[in-house]
Amino acid sequence: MTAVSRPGDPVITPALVAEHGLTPDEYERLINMLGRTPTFTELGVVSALWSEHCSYKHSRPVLKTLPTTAPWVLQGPGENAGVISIGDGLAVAFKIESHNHPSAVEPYQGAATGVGGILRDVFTMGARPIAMLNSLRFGSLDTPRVRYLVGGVVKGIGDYGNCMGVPTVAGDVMFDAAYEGNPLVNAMCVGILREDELIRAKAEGVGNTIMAVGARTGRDGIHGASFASEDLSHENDAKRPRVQVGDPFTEKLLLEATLELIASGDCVAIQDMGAAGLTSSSAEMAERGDVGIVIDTSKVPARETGMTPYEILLSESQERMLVVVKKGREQTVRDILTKWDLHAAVIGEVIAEPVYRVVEGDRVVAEFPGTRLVTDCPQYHPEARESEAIIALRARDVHAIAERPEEADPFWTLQQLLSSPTIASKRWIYRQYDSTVRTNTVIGPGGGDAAVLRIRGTTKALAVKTDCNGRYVYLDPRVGGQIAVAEAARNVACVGARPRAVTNCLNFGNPKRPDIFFQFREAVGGMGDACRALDTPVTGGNVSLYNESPLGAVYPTPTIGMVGVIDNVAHITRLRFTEVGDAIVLLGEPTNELGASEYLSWIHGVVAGAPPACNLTQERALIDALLESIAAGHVRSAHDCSEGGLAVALAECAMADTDAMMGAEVNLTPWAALPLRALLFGEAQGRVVISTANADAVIAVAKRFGVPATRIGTVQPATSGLCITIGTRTVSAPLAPLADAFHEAIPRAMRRAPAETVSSAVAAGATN
Amino acid sequence: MTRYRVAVHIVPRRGLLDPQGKAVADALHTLGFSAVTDVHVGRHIVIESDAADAAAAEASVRAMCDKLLANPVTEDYEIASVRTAEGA
Amino acid sequence: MTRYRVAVHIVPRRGLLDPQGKAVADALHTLGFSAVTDVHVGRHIVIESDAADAAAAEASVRAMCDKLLANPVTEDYEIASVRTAEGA
Amino acid sequence: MKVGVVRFPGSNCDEDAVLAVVEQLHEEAVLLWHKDHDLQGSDLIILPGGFSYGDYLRSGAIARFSPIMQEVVAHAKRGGPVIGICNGFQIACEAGLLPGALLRNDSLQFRSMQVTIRVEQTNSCLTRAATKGQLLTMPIAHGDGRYTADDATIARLEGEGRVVFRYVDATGEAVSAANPNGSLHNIAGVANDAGNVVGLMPHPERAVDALLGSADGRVLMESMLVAAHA
Ligand SMILES: Nc1ncnc2c1ncn2[C@@H]1O[C@H](COP(=O)(O)OP(=O)(O)O)[C@@H](O)[C@H]1O
Ligand SMILES: [Mg+2]
Repeated sequence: MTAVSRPGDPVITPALVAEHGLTPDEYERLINMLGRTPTFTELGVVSALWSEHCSYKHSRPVLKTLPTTAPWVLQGPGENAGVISIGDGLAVAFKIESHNHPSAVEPYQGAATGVGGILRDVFTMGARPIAMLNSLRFGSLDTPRVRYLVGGVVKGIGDYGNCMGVPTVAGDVMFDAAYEGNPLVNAMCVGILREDELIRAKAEGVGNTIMAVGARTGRDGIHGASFASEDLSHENDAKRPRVQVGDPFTEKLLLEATLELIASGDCVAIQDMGAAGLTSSSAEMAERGDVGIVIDTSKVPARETGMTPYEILLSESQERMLVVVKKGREQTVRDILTKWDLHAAVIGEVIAEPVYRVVEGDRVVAEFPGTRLVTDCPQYHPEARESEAIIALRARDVHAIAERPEEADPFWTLQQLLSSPTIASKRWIYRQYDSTVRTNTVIGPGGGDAAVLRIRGTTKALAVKTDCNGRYVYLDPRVGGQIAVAEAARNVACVGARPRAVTNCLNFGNPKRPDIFFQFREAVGGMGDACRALDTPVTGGNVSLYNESPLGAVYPTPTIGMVGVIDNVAHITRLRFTEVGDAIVLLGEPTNELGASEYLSWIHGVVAGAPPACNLTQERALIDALLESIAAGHVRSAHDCSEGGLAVALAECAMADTDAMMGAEVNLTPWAALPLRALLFGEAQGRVVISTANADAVIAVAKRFGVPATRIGTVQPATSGLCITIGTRTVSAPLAPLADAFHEAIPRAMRRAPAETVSSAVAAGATN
Repeated sequence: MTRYRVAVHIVPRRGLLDPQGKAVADALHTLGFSAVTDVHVGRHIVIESDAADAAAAEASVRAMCDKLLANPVTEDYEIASVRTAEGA
Repeated sequence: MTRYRVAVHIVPRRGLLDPQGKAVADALHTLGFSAVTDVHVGRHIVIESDAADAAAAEASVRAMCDKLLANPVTEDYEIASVRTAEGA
Repeated sequence: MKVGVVRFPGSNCDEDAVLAVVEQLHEEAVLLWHKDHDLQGSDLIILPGGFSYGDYLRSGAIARFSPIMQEVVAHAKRGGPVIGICNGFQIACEAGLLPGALLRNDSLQFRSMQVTIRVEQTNSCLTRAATKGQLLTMPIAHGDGRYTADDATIARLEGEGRVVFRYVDATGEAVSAANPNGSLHNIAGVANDAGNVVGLMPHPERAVDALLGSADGRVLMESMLVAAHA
């Protein structure tokens, strides 16, 4: 059979090909593959499948360098989500995904549908979603547009997750002009399943039936995948109708129906219709199963009349799934879907003939030979060359930057840093997220360095966190990539969990630019180094390229989503100081490093210098020592040093919980030789502040692992404030102004934004 | 039977706190629309329905409002328009 | 200057999914209003504002819609009525 | 005792309620399907939290027409205990089981946080085991929690002691700073005139295990036991 044009299809011209994002070479390749000119429908299919978003044509060779295996990894990259075993017959499925471009255009719906998509990736594996995380990057909060984006994105994430009844428990947010025109919105979902219920998205069994389930297909979001693979330029204004609207209520029904369907044993495979909708889900399932597939677009339930095969194949209408059903069991599937007030329609079949065929009734509208439509895409090995400008920035001697006069009082600087939105409390954001539904959240947002969820029926708990300092990656991609993983692992270890595996979302600029591809290759290399050193294989992720605006590329931001396991809930550790008289111990050591710091950026407006060094052996030793001390019951609180350094970490331990603030008396004399600002605000890696009733034991454990450990102070009543002695100099400050700076910075900034945020607040539908 | 398009306004009852209206009014002031003195935000629901005539269409939408569309404790409604749906 | 009361309808753009409208239509069917063929739910905003004349009042509300009240990506708006506010 | 927890499409605290009853009270609990007319012999009904029907028109507006609600209303009329939590409170108001309505939070934002509530009376089916004035800490998570009723209704509720819970600060004062949603009189929960139907916005079922931060909801769950046996 061969595909024929439909009446009314546009003629294939070079301009049309270009509009579909295919280069002349790629078009040649398509003609060779088909042995003829493609139909309009085929051109649409290929433009979606060969988009960066679906094909990874620029990134695949680099991704192959990542470690992906460990005895506990049940499913590595290539499926809807990665899966690891956590013992007791249980497994955890998790994945992160970007929705940057949709969120830049329509923050509320863009972020909401991003959440919806990642949820589907996890529950199609047979897992019950138990937690959501989100990693966000915005420009400066001083800009009205940014405040509008923040308001809309946060509300979109909240409304979707809240309605689904999946707690949003952790995340990370940074603000920097580099993200001004192109915010990053990455959402991560974590689900739990019984190992024996794991299901994959692999079309199998010739004769099996293919069904479309969930919502009907509309004209929304057509070509979203190729949209995600373009720069965000002014032209995008014309592409606005591509925005999709999410319906979390339908998704909640789909979740319940899907889990029931998988439990029924009547389906062979399930895949979310995400980017490039029906096209990519069907082609990917066929490829994984190494089988042929035939789909009849006239049988796909449509929301609007007169939809063409092209539109049906490429629609990105939300809340839909493609299911391969055992032949003869279609009625069971219909019954389950009907119970949940959803549709299920037979739309195709798994066939022996190695072909991907789309028909519209009797007419063949697209037909591709072979079963490798997805991987038979072009592969590029772009040139990589570091930008001279960045080399120069990194080499800059930041120690030569003069202090501002106000810095004579280090508490002035500390207060400034605590009010930097990147460091300040994110409570304004996470109090819009239901973090306690499902009654597993032991540590929610703000309570610890990572979120902790108990696993019912076991003594175990999971720890999860996202992290990435894009400024580090910008100034040194390899080190920055390493630190992203190391910090996420440290955060997870601080709550008492052994870091186990990683999902990642690689947010970069245009890979065709050598300087960007250099960042990409090096950052992924750094991630790989760290994942090997920390024994946290990569089980999946997502690549989001072309994150550029007329202002330039975003900071290269390889967001890490880390999952760790706590064997005994008794070991769960929070970040705040709790008992007067406890010793404060610093694991790791301050250094004379200031480069790439929040201090330089926020206080001096400088983005330069080398990021702090990352010693992966030391990071590993730190985690081991910390976990052993926690397991031995020595550790009362733990908090790592990240943006803002030691002083910010100490202040957070003292006042992060406004209902239970504690003072601290700290002596840093052993490092009196360091410049004060490097000691207090430098971002040396591999450090954790703990409080303990048994400092000697903690220090002994640390020594055994070769980790420097120093008793640096004592927990005091809140009334004592924060008091720091260095040599002969003692400075102190009450907690209230520090707490005010930390807790009120973002609310204050957002209060300046009634005009921009009000419309999304008023407009949104479901809010309960 | 003819297809009618009936539009209904559902508005928060006067006297109740209307934070949405207030937020919109404040935002408009911030944007420089200083002549704005008051704002109310309600719902605009358009129902397409088959009925024998306009009066029947309106009566049935009134029944929908009484039963479901408006909350009698906090909202008032009014039928804004009854038209035949074009192309029906 | 006269005080005007301008009513605006803000409705989800055609072609985009309207989950609210769909949920309400389904509920109406369940309640027995089987003649209902379609429902759309939007917002009804009433703005009281001082202006020189009705045309100026309408123009200023259009500016408010463009700038703030309607989401240009997902919604359309129309001015439903311009009246002088009673008692103003 | 047998507790029936209604599962509407979009309910998402239904399993939490069942688990709280089973794991913490060691009593029987069943999920009741919204399309059924069968309470399965439940002594006490919980209308759980969530977003029934997406809460697309108004929170709780569509759910009240579910077939199961006819039975729930009949059960309440017979004096059977019914607890509405969060979305369940909204549904109970829409269904006329409780007076008033729950409107959009005055902040126009969803609020997820721990609150302190004060037990205002101990006659209701949810407070019999509690003491008057007792302060309880538990989570809220809602966008439409602003309790509103006309003046006469509020006066009647106050006069008849039917305000069951109020949002208060750490010292037990019902100050406006402790009010997370703009509810009139800081009202967090109310009862019907017989005290067998109670609705509240906070989530006692999320506060039954100290591991999760508070076990203060237990006293309310235990009150349900007393009520069901009464
Ligand atoms: N977008 C978000 N959503 C939910 N929680 C968040 C978000 N951003 C930050 N948090 C929470 O705020 C706390 C502080 O986060 P972060 O500043 O990233 O910590 P750290 O510097 O230790 O990595 C954590 O508990 C984190 O999970
Ligand atoms: Mg940390």
